[in-house]
Amino acid sequence: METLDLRVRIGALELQNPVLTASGTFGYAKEFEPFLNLNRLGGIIVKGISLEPRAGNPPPRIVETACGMLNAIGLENVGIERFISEKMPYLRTLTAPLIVNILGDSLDDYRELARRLDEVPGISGIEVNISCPNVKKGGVAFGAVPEMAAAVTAVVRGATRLPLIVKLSPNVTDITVMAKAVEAAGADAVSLINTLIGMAINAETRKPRLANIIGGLSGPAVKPIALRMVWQTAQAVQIPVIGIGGISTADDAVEFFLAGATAVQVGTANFYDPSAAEKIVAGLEEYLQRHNEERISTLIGALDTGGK
Amino acid sequence: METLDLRVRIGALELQNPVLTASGTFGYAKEFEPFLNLNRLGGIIVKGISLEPRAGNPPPRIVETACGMLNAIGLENVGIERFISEKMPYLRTLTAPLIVNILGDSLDDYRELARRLDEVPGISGIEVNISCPNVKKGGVAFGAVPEMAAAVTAVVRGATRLPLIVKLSPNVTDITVMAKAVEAAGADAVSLINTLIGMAINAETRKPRLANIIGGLSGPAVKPIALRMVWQTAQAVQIPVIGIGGISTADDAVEFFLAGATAVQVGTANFYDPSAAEKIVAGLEEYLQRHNEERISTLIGALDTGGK
Amino acid sequence: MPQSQQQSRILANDPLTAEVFRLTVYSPEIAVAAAPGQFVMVQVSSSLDPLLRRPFSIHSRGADGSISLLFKVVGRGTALLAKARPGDKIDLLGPFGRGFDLSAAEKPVCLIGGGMGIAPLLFLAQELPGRKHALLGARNRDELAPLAKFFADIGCAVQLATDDGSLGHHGFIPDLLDEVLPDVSQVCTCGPSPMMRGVARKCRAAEVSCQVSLETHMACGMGACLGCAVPGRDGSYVHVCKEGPVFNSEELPWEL
Amino acid sequence: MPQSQQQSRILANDPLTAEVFRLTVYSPEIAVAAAPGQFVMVQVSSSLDPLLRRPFSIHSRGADGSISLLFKVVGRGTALLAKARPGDKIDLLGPFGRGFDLSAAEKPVCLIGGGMGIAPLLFLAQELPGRKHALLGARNRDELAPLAKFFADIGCAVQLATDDGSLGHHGFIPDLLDEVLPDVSQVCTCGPSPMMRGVARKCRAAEVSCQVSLETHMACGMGACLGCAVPGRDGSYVHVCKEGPVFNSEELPWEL
Ligand SMILES: Cc1cc2nc3c(=O)[nH]c(=O)nc-3n(C[C@H](O)[C@H](O)[C@H](O)COP(=O)(O)OP(=O)(O)OC[C@H]3O[C@@H](n4cnc5c(N)ncnc54)[C@H](O)[C@@H]3O)c2cc1C
Ligand SMILES: Cc1cc2nc3c(=O)[nH]c(=O)nc-3n(C[C@H](O)[C@H](O)[C@H](O)COP(=O)(O)OP(=O)(O)OC[C@H]3O[C@@H](n4cnc5c(N)ncnc54)[C@H](O)[C@@H]3O)c2cc1C
Ligand SMILES: Cc1cc2nc3c(=O)[nH]c(=O)nc-3n(C[C@H](O)[C@H](O)[C@H](O)COP(=O)(O)O)c2cc1C
Ligand SMILES: Cc1cc2nc3c(=O)[nH]c(=O)nc-3n(C[C@H](O)[C@H](O)[C@H](O)COP(=O)(O)O)c2cc1C
Ligand code: FES
Ligand code: FES
Repeated sequence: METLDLRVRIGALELQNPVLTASGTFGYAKEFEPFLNLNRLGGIIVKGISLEPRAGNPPPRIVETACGMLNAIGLENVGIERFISEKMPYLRTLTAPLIVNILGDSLDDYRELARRLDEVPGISGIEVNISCPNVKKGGVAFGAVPEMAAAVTAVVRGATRLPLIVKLSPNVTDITVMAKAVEAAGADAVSLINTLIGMAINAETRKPRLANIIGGLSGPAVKPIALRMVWQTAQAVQIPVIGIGGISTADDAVEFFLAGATAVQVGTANFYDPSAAEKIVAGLEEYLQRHNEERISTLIGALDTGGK
Repeated sequence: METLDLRVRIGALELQNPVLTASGTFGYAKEFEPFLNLNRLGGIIVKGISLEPRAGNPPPRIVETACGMLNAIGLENVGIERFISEKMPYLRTLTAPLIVNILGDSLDDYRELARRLDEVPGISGIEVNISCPNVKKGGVAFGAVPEMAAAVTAVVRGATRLPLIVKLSPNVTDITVMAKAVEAAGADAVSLINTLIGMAINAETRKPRLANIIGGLSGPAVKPIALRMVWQTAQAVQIPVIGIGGISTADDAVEFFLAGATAVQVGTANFYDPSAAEKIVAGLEEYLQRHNEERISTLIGALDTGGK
Repeated sequence: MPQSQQQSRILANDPLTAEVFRLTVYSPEIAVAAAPGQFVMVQVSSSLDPLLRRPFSIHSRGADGSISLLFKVVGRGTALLAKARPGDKIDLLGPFGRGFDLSAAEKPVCLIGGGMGIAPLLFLAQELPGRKHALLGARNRDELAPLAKFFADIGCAVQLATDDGSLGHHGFIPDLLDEVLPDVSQVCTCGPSPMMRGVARKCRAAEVSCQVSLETHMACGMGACLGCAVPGRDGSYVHVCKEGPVFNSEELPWEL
Repeated sequence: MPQSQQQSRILANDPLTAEVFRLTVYSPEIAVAAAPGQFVMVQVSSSLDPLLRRPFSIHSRGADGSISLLFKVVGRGTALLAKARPGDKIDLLGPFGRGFDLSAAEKPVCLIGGGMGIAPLLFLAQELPGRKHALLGARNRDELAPLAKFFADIGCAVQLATDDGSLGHHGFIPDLLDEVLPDVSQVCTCGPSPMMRGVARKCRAAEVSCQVSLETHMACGMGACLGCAVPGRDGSYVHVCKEGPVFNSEELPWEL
């Protein structure tokens, strides 16, 4: 079938296929050039960028857990200016759309980041990470309070015309409340889930395995939770939902589409299989062919619950 | 060392060791008789009991996930009266303390269950499962609203003098708020975590893998989340914290003690290794010997965070 | 019938086809306790993924404390099991469940198996004292021929059917039943649900008792998780690992 | 030096002791691109547990497109690797990282390895053109003797030390260094941190350049996860997989 159509829309942004790479798991893309065809991807989301460079947390920063990993990178990044001068020239050579993930300690940070990126050619969208604690408000996470999440969304919306994705934290009682809040504040899409807060201890040394004590859990272990949250969120909002969490195969991705995701992001899987994202694109084509479907869009929300 | 002391206290209840079996994963104990010495356990918690018998959910009720499983048993149980007449006679023959897990749809249910159990000889404690939705209040989970969790705790407290453990749901933004609410309402201890809500889909048939669509995630996959919640909760409350979630080895249990748990419950591990709980008791003895410690209690909260 | 957990040494893991294997393990405690129709829970990996044990019927019992399992590679767990080699150890729990009830079998018994449902019937045939008839079906000759031979070897009268007609009757097993039914007082069947329903329907019409062995997802195998429920007759559920896997077909709400 | 992902056939997995193995794989694309001091990321399991790849230095390179890894069983991943058999396939990524810089080596080079830190030094010795000296240490004779032989076989002058005195000097490697240092312009070391610090301290005193190869936890090996950070000199962090694993000891904030 030459007519396979994997295209999906995230607001004004059309993607050639619904497979993106998740922020913080794909570096600045160049690292993966030897292992896959970057231009086969639906989109590339780069490591979260803040206004100023950040050194990140002391080591150890990562630890393996059962079918997952914890990370406490501490949002190490080169800062917006070096990102633009050092990373954008390469990223601009790629035809796959580039989405820049941003994070800040305050509303001003977010506004300034969005404003700055709006001027930069070669950027197709912004993903706002609201899981970081708000330093000014005493460390309360933007991502756990609907009003704060909405406020971040609104300032970014006011500062850029780029398609705006808000990335939600799963560490909440009801993620649909968060999704509805950012939808109302102007988000073009929501992506979920960010990492679940977790911890690991070395029983022998009696020390935390992460210098930061707690970290974010990701990988196949979290997939059932992510899928459930995507399913709930897709029913709660009108904007596209981008599914993230433990996706490492085309079948995993299909699960998320059926649950209502318009696109997916591949995260931790990039580490253990750097060609995973491209394999998922190929696997989706194969899935459509096998199921005699022409369009990926027919899968979205097509879960057969037998009327429930 | 003959002087190894594994005893811990949960309110007025002294356990010979801190290893219990988790509700719903150990049947009514008799099923495990061929595989371990039940009287070596610190305590046995039986499948959740309601006032009336419940048939449970239609199948499929379980599905394996990466390093975990989802269940939607639907709280199938024989009901309080048959529990007392059919299951208690055997359970009374055991020397290991028996803790009965209860669940209800309303405050009245919980009160009545506690009152009834208070009269029954051979019961050492009650564990209250507040993760079930409140049918009367339109399905809002008792376990997600501090006031409702406190109300359940208070009615049970008023109806029994038995040691009272309240089992907390992890599907909340801040589990310490829940823990503090039930502590204030009279709980002798909190146990956590119950299962995380998750979902799995069969990509080929496009149907949910559970007839109930969503289910509870348990097993090693959730351990990092459980450990983090135990650590946070142990710092927030004065009463003992009982750790649950993905524990399958003595090292896993030690991690929970270091994080602040006074005891642990072994859940899903009972399925893949029915002697797991007894092995953990033996493994803890071995750990204490190797570390030249006499008392398990010295491990509780002994995490070395380097002053953080 | 005491149950046990046993680290069992693998004696053989013979491929019967590219996908079907016969695994023989030395597991004397389980062997001595086992009855036909019962099953074991097998740990397929030493890692935590896949996490749960897999249920397999006891296919045959050796005089030497061994038991065999017959399995087909259908997913990750069975793929791992296919890699087990003689000398390796494998952790088994069992025997579990209610097996076939043959207390009332006076006239010859008819065993009806489809695909891997044939597995428990060999053990049953071994243990049945009198005359026995086996109707066995599978996709094709490759899959069916080696299994059929096991039954012939122990003196069963065997009739075969394959989906593709490459061996025996071209079609389904229940087709063969009419001829046999007048001579039997008891039918024992295991296989795909449609096949078992077809068999049960004919048995009911002929007033012959029919025992069916069910499969479902299981986490524990021992009645602890309540995960293996299937609808029973009265709107409630029965638990395949405990009240089954063998049921009298009348216990099930099959629209016959 | 292009990197690649390669399903590599295992040619041999030789136990050198009960715990130490030499794994040889056919991986021509990685072999041709590799430089001494670089490493590969090895997928140790086809299941999702353990999830992450494990980093191993390239121990030697064959003329035939093969590379060898030297590893010790210290946990689950290496235990799985010890079970790999010739003929199996294993997924490798690499080569990664910055290897040893020998552009300035005029006088002989001294290689100093402790325990599994010896692994990358053999490849380095193979590639070094001139005279080379190796100081190798390990816990005991069993562990050290087979490794020492590899170096002797390619014409290194070898001096040995063991913790228990069962072979060579009874004590630590840095003890042997004073004697050798006047003759070398470059030291390359890999092993336990205390050993490397001791070596670096002596090199600094003697004004000899010292390159050290670090180990840390890694998720990706390719600079994408930022998980492998260790403190650098200026209060910031360096990434072992990208700026390392080989550093000039002056780049590290070691209190010397
Ligand atoms: C009491 C009992 C006895 C059994 N006896 C045998 C036997 O003798 N020989 C044999 O080959 N198989 C037998 N089975 C089925 C066997 O347990 C499954 O084939 C096996 O668990 C699949 O594991 P997997 O990891 O390879 O497949 P998975 O990757 O888990 O799944 C692959 C496919 O098999 C299905 N499946 C998984 N578990 C079961 C199950 N328990 N029952 C039915 N379908 C399942 C899945 O839905 C999926 O479609 C028995 C099952 C039960 C309940
Ligand atoms: C660049 C690099 C090159 C290496 N080269 C070699 C080599 O040539 N030969 C060799 O035997 N080992 C080498 N290692 C170490 C090797 O990666 C670890 O021994 C291996 O990852 C342990 O895996 P495991 O699953 O067996 O142990 P785990 O069960 O993961 O852990 C067992 C123990 O090893 C520690 N550990 C785990 N990963 C690492 C790590 N990356 N570095 C240090 N300690 C770790 C754990 O903290 C734990 O104490 C190298 C490490 C790096 C970073
Ligand atoms: C090492 C690491 C670093 C991450 N960094 C970021 C980040 O900078 N910004 C962000 O929004 N998410 C970050 N994430 C979260 C991922 O983008 C993703 O949401 C999460 O890992 C769940 O997906 P997965 O299970 O496929 O990994 C990071 C995750 C990992 C594992
Ligand atoms: C099959 C199954 C049934 C359960 N039933 C109950 C129950 O009836 N009451 C309850 O409080 N918790 C129940 N739980 C939750 C467990 O007690 C435990 O909190 C959870 O599984 C996490 O622990 P684990 O990861 O060790 O399994 C059940 C869990 C499983 C897997
Ligand atoms: S499989 Fe657990 S109760 Fe039947
Ligand atoms: S290991 Fe991932 S950046 Fe170094």
